[in-house]
Amino acid sequence: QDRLTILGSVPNLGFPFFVHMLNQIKVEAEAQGVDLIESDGQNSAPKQTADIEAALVQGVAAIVISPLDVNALAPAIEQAIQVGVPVVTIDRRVDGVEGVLAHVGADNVKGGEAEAQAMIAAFPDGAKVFHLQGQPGAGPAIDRNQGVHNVLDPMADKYQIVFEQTANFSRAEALTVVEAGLAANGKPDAIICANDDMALGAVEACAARGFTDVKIYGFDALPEALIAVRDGTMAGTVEQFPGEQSRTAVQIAVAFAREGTQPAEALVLLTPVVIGPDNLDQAERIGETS
Amino acid sequence: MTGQLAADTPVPPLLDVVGLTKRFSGVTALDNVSLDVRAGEILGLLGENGAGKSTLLKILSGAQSASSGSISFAGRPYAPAGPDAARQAGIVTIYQELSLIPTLSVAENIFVNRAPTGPFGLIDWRRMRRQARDILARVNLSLDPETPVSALSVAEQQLVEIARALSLESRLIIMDEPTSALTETEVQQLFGIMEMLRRDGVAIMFVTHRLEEASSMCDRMTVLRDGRLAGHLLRDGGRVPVPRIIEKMVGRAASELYARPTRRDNAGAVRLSVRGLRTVRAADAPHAVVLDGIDLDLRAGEILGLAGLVGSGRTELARAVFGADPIASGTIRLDGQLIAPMSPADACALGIGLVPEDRKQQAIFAMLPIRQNFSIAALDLFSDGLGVMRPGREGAALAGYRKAMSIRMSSPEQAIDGLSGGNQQKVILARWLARDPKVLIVDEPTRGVDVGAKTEVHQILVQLAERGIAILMISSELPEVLSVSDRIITMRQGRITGEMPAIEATEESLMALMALEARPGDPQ
Amino acid sequence: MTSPVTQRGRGGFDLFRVLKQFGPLLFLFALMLVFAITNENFLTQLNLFNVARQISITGLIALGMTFVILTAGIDLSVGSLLAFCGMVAAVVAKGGTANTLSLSSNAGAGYGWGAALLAAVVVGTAAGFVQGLVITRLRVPPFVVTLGGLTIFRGLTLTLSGGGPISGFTPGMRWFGTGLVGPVPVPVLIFGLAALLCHVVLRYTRFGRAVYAVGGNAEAARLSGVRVDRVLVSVYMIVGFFSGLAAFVLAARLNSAEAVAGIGYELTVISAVVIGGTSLFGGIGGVGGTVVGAALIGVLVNGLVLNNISSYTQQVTIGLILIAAVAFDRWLKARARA
Amino acid sequence: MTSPVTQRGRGGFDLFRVLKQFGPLLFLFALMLVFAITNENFLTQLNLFNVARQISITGLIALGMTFVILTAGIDLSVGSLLAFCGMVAAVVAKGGTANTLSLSSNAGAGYGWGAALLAAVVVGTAAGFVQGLVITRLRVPPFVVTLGGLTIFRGLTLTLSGGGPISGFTPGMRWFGTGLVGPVPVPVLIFGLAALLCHVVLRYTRFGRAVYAVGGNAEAARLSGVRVDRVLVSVYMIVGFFSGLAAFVLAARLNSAEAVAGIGYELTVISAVVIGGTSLFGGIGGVGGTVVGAALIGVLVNGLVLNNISSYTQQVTIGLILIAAVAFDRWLKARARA
Ligand SMILES: Nc1ncnc2c1ncn2[C@@H]1O[C@H](COP(=O)(O)OP(=O)(O)OP(=O)(O)O)[C@@H](O)[C@H]1O
Ligand SMILES: Nc1ncnc2c1ncn2[C@@H]1O[C@H](COP(=O)(O)OP(=O)(O)OP(=O)(O)O)[C@@H](O)[C@H]1O
Ligand SMILES: [Mg+2]
Ligand SMILES: [Mg+2]
Repeated sequence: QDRLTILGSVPNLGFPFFVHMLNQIKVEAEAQGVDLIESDGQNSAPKQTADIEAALVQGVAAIVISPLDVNALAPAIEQAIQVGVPVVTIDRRVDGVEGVLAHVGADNVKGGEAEAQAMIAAFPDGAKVFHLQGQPGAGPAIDRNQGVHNVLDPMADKYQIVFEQTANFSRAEALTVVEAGLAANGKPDAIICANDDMALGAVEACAARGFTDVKIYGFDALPEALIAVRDGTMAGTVEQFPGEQSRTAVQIAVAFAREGTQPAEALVLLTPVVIGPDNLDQAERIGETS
Repeated sequence: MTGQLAADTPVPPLLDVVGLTKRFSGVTALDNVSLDVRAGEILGLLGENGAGKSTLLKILSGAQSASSGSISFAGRPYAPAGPDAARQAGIVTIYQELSLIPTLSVAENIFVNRAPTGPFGLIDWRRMRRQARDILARVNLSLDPETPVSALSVAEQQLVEIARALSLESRLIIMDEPTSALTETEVQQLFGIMEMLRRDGVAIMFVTHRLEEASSMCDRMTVLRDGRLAGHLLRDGGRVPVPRIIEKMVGRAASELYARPTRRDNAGAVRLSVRGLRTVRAADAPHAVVLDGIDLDLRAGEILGLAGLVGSGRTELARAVFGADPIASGTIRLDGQLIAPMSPADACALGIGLVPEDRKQQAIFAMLPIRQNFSIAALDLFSDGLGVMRPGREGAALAGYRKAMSIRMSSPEQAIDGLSGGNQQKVILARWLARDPKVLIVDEPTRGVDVGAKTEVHQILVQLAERGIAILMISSELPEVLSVSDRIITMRQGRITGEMPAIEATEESLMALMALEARPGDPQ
Repeated sequence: MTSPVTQRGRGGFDLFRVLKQFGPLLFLFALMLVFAITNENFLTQLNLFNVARQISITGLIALGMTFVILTAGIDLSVGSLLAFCGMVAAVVAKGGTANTLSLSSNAGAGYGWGAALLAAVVVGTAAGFVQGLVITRLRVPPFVVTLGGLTIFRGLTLTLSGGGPISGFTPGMRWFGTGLVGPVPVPVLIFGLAALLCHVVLRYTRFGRAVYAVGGNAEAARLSGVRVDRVLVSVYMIVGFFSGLAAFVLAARLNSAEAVAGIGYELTVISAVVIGGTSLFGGIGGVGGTVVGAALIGVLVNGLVLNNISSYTQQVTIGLILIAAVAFDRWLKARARA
Repeated sequence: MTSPVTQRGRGGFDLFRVLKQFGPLLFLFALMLVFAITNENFLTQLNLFNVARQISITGLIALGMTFVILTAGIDLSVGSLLAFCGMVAAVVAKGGTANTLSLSSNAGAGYGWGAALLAAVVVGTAAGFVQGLVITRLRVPPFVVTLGGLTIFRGLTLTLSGGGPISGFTPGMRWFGTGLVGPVPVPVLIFGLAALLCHVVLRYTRFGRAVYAVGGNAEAARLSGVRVDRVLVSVYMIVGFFSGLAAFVLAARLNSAEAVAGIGYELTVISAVVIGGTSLFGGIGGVGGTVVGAALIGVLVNGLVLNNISSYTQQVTIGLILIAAVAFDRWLKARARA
């Protein structure tokens, strides 16, 4: 009559994206009838490592984790696997570690590519682009940035990034950075942002100048961004289905921990989708916006 | 004159200062000063507050650098890069503003930078403590060397500084007002040590505002006035009479000093009445005196002198009455009303003022302008109902005291730490005079104040008393106590040991009471 | 013999004595000159008002922080407190935590901007009061108390909001962040008026004098009859008040209160104060310097972004220039002294 | 009549006088007791060594920070410097910035852990030296210099790494982060030895006592012949050295050097020092307290995680308990006084 306990760990609960992820892990854990230890990496690899170590001390049956950094969390995940605790990774895949039970994710590089493609689709004849990057050095910031550049660099003559700055994933910083960008470069056609918070900051900056027709793209498909897309203030946001990822991951982990069921696929990749005004219904959290 | 002296004696001077000038922004503190000191002599360096004495000494000790001029020491040109270099050369200094490190123990302060080491170059704490105890014994200070300096009284700190200086190998010892916080007993002890040093061929430069001391101790005196050399005075077999010193210092014939102010007979009703006052021992001042059943009456319009040796508890009494320290039991009444000042702010509001003895730690705001230092205790008087300052009133009041006490400053906006020690003391006095309290407690009010200004301060105290203010004056200078007070009480070990009208008191009778042993039969 | 020295000394003298008061300001002008040359958009009214609006948030808090630092204290909790007050204001403005995400304002539901503003500043001031009490009564150093506050208020904010933002305020509330009075943005106006008020309080009132005295020498202040504890509690209330006010303006400006707002603000705010010449050891400085310090940081970031300097290089440059600004100030003062 | 009072005073006296030295330690024990009761896994050897390993990184830096704070200085750059030194060590270990992401160690390419370790501590010490020079020569306050350092070193780290991490070290290097000596994790061993060394230096060498003297009263120390500037430069070199050492251990432990490593460490590190009883105004404190302070923070975080307290509540709790720990210490000291 032992109830299983699993660890659910996300990189940073300060951000709504990961709050949603953990909530969905919680929902699925309840549905599966297992106890959940919740862990917040607080944006620090040593902290998330420490949480894993503490969970191992507690004797968890499985670990479901979205690693803050794929490299820095590798030793901790390796350690878990060594002591026989199955690990399922979400969102970011840990390379080079043998024995990860499964990975469920949507590649951030692919997401960045999709975001840029959506912009290109809106401006087939070329466009003047601002690009707001995430926190320098942070995993998703690096990957999303790379995705955007993968697509736009070969077409640099048509799609010129005239202004590229970090706004640290923060709405307030995006507002000030875009204000400066607008002052220096005038109105762009599109602004590509590495998350929704920055996109919403960019919306405010443009609105203040009366530039309501700038197409602004975000990332993460937060409810607030979905509303903005519906209202037409944002052009699109990238949906990576974090909820579905989380739930799937928990299912895989629990099944293995209970019955030793190997997952059908060790790599579940969800294709990121750009949510625009037309496909709002595809967004995972559209239900939260009414 | 310097040249003459040098010609008379075959010994070349140990220290020879020629044409020394020091400028601060706006002030020329020293202007072309020359002097010399020979091995085995005590040279007095005298002058009014702000005359430039400390500045000269700081240059010699490497703490400041001269603007121009040359110095030679032991026959070689001397321009110390810092205090360390001066010490290496054999010059040791006791500064006017105490320069101990409050967070460290007494032993460590004595051995800063030269702690005795044992194997592997590690500090040998036990040896350090033992040696510290020996060094302290030379100045008759029986302190636990482990005591943090922050727990010491000003006098004790002064003695520790002296002890430290004596323990250093030196050919010239510079003492800037070493006696200002000491009572007669300690002063005599210090003089004994100075005599010994003189015999050993050590040269001493000595600054004091107690001219009797200078007159009795110094072989020669160099007098500064307004940063310039005013002249030298020679012992010439006998003592140099004090009036002659004053004449040199102020540049005119001396008026009568320490004249007993005309006797007043206007002591009124009891203002402040203390009964059975006791305090508790504090951990951060573990050796401080514990007041043990103090009874005291202070009348309106009288100046009550409080005499005692260092550590007799005078300061504790002042602090306890002012609410600065908690009291264990006892009552304090002001005009018959039972008051229990919980804090100095309460005491202020009730009309009690305190000029503390430790100027640097407890009175001045070193970096703030003189104006703000002056008005801090009387902000309510210098502001309107809304709490907005009235700079006009404030400035006028300050200007008044500046004149009355001849405070030497370049402007009220100048930071107070640019003032000489004596002038700082005057500003602090003015702070409390401006408050116009009912009861004023002054703890060593003229510490570091020059003769002229001292008389002015005394006169001010007398005037206040005449206006009906009750004054409790603590002073380690018996002549001052004798001349200013109407009535004198003495303390020892936290108790009052005697009381007499000032008119009947003599130094001898006071000393006897101060030294009185605890009465037999009293509980420990 | 010594007169040449005297004359040389006197010659350069007066200039430096005047200049030394304006070290940070001179540096600010120099910096603005460089940016004006390197980018034609820098000196436009639009951009300058942008900068002014940007600095007004941290600037407001920096005004309060000036009081705290003048007493030799510190407040590390301001960033978290800003987030908390902002969230409280948002909850009040939206009339509860439900229905928090609609970007379009639903004016009917909430309690109006007046209540939101009041809530923000009351909560901020109360938080400052509590921290001040812990500092003065329990004798816990300000660094520890407000570091505790930093994590406590962040935790409370996240708890209150559940991690997400609260968005969509009434136009009345948004005016405080985005409105204009004449050509002047409202946040700039608020900041300007607040700075003036603080300057007057610090320089021309009893309370201001007491703040300097406590910072200059707390024991001497106590023995001069200043109620040191009251002054200390007051300064933490003041910085709390300004954190609340800044939170309201920020929320109004972003049309959103975020749980992650204000992270790292404590360092920006303290930098502004310190670059402006206020000593961390208390007793020296003032609000004028703080305004210049805040402007210096704002101009620096803006100029580098305008010139589209890469963010890595930007960080290195910002660090170097901040140090240079203070070094220049010190050099001027040292020259004046010599 | 007075004897009852006296006796009562004496009675409690001695106990409190002894206890007051151990305020933070007592609090730590109490906290451990609570966690031991609430969670059976807390007192296991595995968990305690986990905690010890977790605190060893910030603990190492905190040792260096103790020197700095004892001189009344501060170093805000440690987190960024840690990232920078870690990146330098990684580049050296990998033999360049190419091929940096292979997790499998390619031992042949790099320069070995010895060179990497040396590079990390040399860079750290040199960075401290430069900051110390700016502080002493240009008279820029430590807060400003190291705040500049905070952004400068972060910018340099990002420039050096191009933003990404460098991963995959040799087993020889990884041993420093993950190895064991007997039952004791290597980082814990390093931390323990370093703490011992620092304690001896501070207590039993002239340099150590000079550090206290400078912090107690720099001017008095100067007048007593202490070369204040040299002492100051040295303490920044020491904290730089430890930042480099910690960077190496962290990289070895995570098998990766990240550009975002150490963000916010400055506050954790300073907290450990201050909770351990070292005064931010200098001259009072020591390494023993710092170790206890670091342990207190580590145990607190670990215990809350073990008890599965929600992250938001955790933050509030941590803040409250840190304040309580220091308040308890103050109360003990005040009791001893009465
Ligand atoms: N750091 C400083 N900045 C500006 N002025 C100074 C400074 N130090 C001293 N002065 C000025 O130099 C003059 C001489 O001061 P000094 O301290 O040498 O006087 P002093 O003779 O020792 O007086 P006292 O008997 O009161 O101690 C004074 O006018 C004083 O204001
Ligand atoms: N609460 C306190 N905090 C710090 N120091 C204190 C405190 N109470 C007393 N002291 C110090 O302890 C010293 C003990 O000697 P005390 O002052 O009582 O003797 P005194 O007669 O005033 O002699 P003197 O002041 O000349 O040393 C005091 O001078 C005072 O400076
Ligand atoms: Mg002097
Ligand atoms: Mg006394």
